Amino acid sequence: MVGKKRLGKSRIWISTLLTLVLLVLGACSNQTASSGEGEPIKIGAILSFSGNFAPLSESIKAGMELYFEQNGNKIGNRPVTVKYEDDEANPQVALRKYRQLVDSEKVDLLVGPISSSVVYALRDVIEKDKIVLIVANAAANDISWDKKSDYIYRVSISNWQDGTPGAAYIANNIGKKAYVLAPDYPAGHETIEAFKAAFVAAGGEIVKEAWPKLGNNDYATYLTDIQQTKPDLVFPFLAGTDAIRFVQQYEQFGLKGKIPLTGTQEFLDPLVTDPAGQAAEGIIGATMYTAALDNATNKAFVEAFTKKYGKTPNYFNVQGYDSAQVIAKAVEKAGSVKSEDLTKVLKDIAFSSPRGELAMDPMTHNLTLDMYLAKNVWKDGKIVQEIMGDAMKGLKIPETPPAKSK
Amino acid sequence: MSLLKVEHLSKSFKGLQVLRDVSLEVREGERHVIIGPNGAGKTTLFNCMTGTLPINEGKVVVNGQQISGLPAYTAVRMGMSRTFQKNNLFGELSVEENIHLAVTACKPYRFHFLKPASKYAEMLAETQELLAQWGLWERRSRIVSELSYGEQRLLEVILALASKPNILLLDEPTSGMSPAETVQTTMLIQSMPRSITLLVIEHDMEVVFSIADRITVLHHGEVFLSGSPDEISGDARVKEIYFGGGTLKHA
Amino acid sequence: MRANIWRTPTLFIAILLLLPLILTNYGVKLTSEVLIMAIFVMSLGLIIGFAGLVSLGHAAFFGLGAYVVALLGTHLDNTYVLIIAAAVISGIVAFVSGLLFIRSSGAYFLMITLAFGQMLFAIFYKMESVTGGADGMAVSASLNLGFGAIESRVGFYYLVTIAFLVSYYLLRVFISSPLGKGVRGIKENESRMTALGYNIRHYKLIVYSLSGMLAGFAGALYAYFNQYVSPDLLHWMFSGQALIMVIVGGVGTLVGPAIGAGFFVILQSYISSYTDRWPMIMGVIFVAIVLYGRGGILQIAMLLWNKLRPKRHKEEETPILPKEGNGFESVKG
Amino acid sequence: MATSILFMHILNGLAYGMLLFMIAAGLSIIFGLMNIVNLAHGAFYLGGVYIAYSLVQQNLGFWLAMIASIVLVAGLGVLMERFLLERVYGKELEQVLLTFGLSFIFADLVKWIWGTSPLALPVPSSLDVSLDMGGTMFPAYRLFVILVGCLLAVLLWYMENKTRIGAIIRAGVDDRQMLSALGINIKVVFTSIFAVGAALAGLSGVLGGPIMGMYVGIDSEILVSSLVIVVVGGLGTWKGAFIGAILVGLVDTLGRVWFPSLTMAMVFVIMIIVLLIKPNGLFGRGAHA
Repeated sequence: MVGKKRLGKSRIWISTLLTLVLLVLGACSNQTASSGEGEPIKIGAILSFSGNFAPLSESIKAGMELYFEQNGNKIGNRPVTVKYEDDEANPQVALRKYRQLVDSEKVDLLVGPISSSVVYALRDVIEKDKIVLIVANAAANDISWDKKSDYIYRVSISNWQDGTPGAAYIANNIGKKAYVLAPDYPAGHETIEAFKAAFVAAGGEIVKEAWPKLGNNDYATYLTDIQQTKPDLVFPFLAGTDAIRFVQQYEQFGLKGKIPLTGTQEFLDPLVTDPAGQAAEGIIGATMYTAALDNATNKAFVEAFTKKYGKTPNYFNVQGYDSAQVIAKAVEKAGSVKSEDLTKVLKDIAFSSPRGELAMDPMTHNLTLDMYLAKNVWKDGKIVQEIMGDAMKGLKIPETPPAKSK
Repeated sequence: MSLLKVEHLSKSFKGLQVLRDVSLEVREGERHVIIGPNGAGKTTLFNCMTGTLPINEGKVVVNGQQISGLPAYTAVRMGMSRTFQKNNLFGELSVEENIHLAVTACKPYRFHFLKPASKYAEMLAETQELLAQWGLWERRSRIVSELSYGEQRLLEVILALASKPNILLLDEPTSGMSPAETVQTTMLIQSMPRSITLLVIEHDMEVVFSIADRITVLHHGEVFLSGSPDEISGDARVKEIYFGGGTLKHA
Repeated sequence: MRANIWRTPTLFIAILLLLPLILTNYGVKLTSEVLIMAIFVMSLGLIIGFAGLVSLGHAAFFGLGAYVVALLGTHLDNTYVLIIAAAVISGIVAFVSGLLFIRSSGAYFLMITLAFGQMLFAIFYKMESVTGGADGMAVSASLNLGFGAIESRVGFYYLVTIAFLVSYYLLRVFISSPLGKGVRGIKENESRMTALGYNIRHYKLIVYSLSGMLAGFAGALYAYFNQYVSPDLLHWMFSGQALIMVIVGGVGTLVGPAIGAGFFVILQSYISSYTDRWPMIMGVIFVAIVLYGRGGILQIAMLLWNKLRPKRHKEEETPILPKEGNGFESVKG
Repeated sequence: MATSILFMHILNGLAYGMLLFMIAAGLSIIFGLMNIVNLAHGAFYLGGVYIAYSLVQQNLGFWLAMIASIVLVAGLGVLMERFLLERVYGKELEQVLLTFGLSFIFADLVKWIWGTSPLALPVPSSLDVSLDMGGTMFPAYRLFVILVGCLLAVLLWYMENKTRIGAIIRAGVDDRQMLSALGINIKVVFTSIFAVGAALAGLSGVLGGPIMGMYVGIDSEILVSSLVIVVVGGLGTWKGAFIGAILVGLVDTLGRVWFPSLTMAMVFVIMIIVLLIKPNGLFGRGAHA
């Protein structure tokens, strides 16, 4: 047996050396930089393919792939290659992947990330390396405020824009006493903070705030608490599997139909409502996208998407699609992939999104969004979103952080 | 003057009384042997004396200092060292390394960590002396688990001696040995200087009577009788309970 | 043959020092990261392989060290003070927690360290106003050893190379010192060590605290390396990864854990950029190492080395690898 | 707080605790008897819930799907024990690496087969009602889970204390060598215990799916919770796992009510307190001989 073999000291050293050198050399085969006509444009995508954010990442990837496929995988006459990297939703891993993409793969620009912690971690190195990042999801407000960068542009949505738009309608039409619930982490705090400010301004009152930990196993405690608190309505901000379980357990605890359930756009998206099933019926809120939106771009998008993937697109698909679209538009308009050229056109770039005609707000590097009121309805054995009207047109994130509400 | 005193020691496990009111005195330089049938509580007595097991009642005094109630590792500091009935060595280390550990245990430099142990000349010298004295010099680099059983048994004693104890507790030093090894070990014990007081648990009556100055018979956790070898071998009751009526052979 | 003893380490050091000449920018960065990880994993390897204390919360000390640099660094910007503070504070926290936990052993020790790590994680996660919570915080302190800020990759690389070599050397001395030998003896046989007069708790506590210190030191370097800290650095998953690196590399040696760190970090970033199925491939590699590796990467590398080259003088072969390293001996009493 | 609400919180904690008990029971016995730290135990939960999901999608019905899923997961357990774990008995650190690797593989396999989109296992329709309990509503399904958990506890208690197999297990936890001395085929005992442990975890997956959810990542969350329970209760006892699970379930649930800012660390705080007072857990039998 090998295990019993004794080994010489020098052999340990030499083997160590060999292993290390071989591994390092193997891992960083040098890539040449791309430049000039006909050379491919290299895009590095930093997303979270493992962990709880995997469905979001897969959705964004699907959206991007659809756009590039529709355009022959070319921008202008240059072919496009996208290198996807998994950051495991961990800033430290993300920084490693970033270096790999930027230093070794020499990508021209970046798309990403899902997690706010990752966008904050990347922000300083991006400033230093002067490489453009198109934010496809991370919603942290501060990336539009104190941490704003000339090289970072968000084509998704900020937490402030997610929490704000539904509040006035809810206060005026559903009820004044709200029970809010969100995971106990910065995105949860920011979204609820935005909702609170708008809800109180519209004459509402927050009767209780609940902060389960992120990835909470069971919402029973909070649902029992809601029964006891008897608010007029419940406004949660949750994502993915957390949102699904909350909606289902809301029904199991007999709350559905008794206390109206509202929520952020996560609750009006097929990613949550498909698996949640009939339990999601009746949820009202504001969203930037549903497949039912009536515009030409969206009609074509939904048709192409359904044809390729066989399902209704969710808003992460749109974020991916628009990320690709914005990159293509910017490169075409700037006529180069150099950061200094791209930043000039990205500041106020306008494009036809499935979400409608959108433009970048040059003050915040964040999109000006139209937000729609929508409701989940049960139709032909499945939940679909029905648009009830406009929640807010041309919603911009404020240029500076609003004063905190109490 | 007695060097080691055990006074009214009692010990029970979950209601089962293993030792009851055991008192024992060992004089300086004495070779005191404890005998008794299996389950009499002999090894438990050692464990209680060294602090390996907490005792319920009574006390243990070494050199006029009470050691019962103190943690087990302090026994050695008080000059009382022990061996185990089953070999309890560092099987993956070499003979030399085993002795290094034993020698270093009570040295002031035992907590040093900025200099290799091999630079401590005093420790090396003491180890060398022990190895030479006990005839293991040739085998010093062997991994302990590769030694013969008898050699391991010997090492067991050497480790206990390395701290230069006044009192040495030997738990069945000849158990499992061949007759030849037993004779050899008996001679080694006999040759130990009288500056080391010995308390020995032993089954082999030839060994017992060839080393003992004094014998204590432990039965059902109690001291049944304590006396000189002649008193013990002459006592009919001891024969009855311990030897089932057989004769005691005086070596 | 004194010259021979020094030949290979010297060669190793020389190659480490020359590596930046042949590596790309990314390679230099990645190697720096590997070396920092190696220091951290060696600190864990020390308590697992030599003291038999299998911890699943060691990342707590690494993360603590990193946060000390991040948090104190906003007030004072002296690299020496920050790094020493990181090591000392981590060491003190390890000492205090060790004081409470060290009497647990085996699976109980594993779990109680996991719990402690998660509590520290929760503290940094919850103190949003100070630490940025789950979002983490940027490190503002700059690396300056008194002769100008070290900003270049290569400069940083040399710094961590020296840190690694010094850590390795100190650990080497430690395990051969009287204290280190005592620790090893405790792992082998606790009851005998007690009978010999060793206070085993003191020994475990000292080695645990030193290990925590070294982990904090590595964490401090990591804070400078990434210029960003987040609670992920304290999470038990990271502790688990470090534990895997130790086992993969080879338990009971000093170099093993360092190799394990390199193997894990490099392989993972390599595989994961080629396929989304990287967790499965890593899993299969782990299983294969257990079934066919017998003792970790180090053993496999040696085997290959022995096959590739003819036999040399026998007297050089000093046995320094334990047979069948196994951290749980102490459990069985 | 109104007593009825407190009662509801306690019921919630019990339901959660019972699910944890089902996972922890197997883990604890495997731990105690075979001295195996099975870090892939969470994979049995995953397997249970995902297989059941697919079978429910095939219109097999919840209960049939449950049984089929448990059998399949138990089979997986047998394969794992026979072909892999058997080779690392007594080598704890290699077990850690092996089972860690397996948990990687299983989790990724689930992702591969079922995709990353979140899915949900519905509550069986016969139990999909909520009961009015003094003004507040409580899902019947959770009462059912509590009932199953209690029945299982009684059954396991009976097995442990009144049957031959239980006697074998108790003897084996105290002294593994004794089993072979008694002329018992250890291989068969180990494999069947492992299969039972896997089946219990699979059951908790099926029953827990509608409550705790189904996604890749829950396996490691659940593993940590059940390791906590095993350690709090003491290795190798079903009683310990039961009491530990109820304790963790209640502490976690009531902690959310009374100490909302401590929810992240609540369970760990309890565990540290228990271990500081009783280093071998509440019902641990001390270090193995």
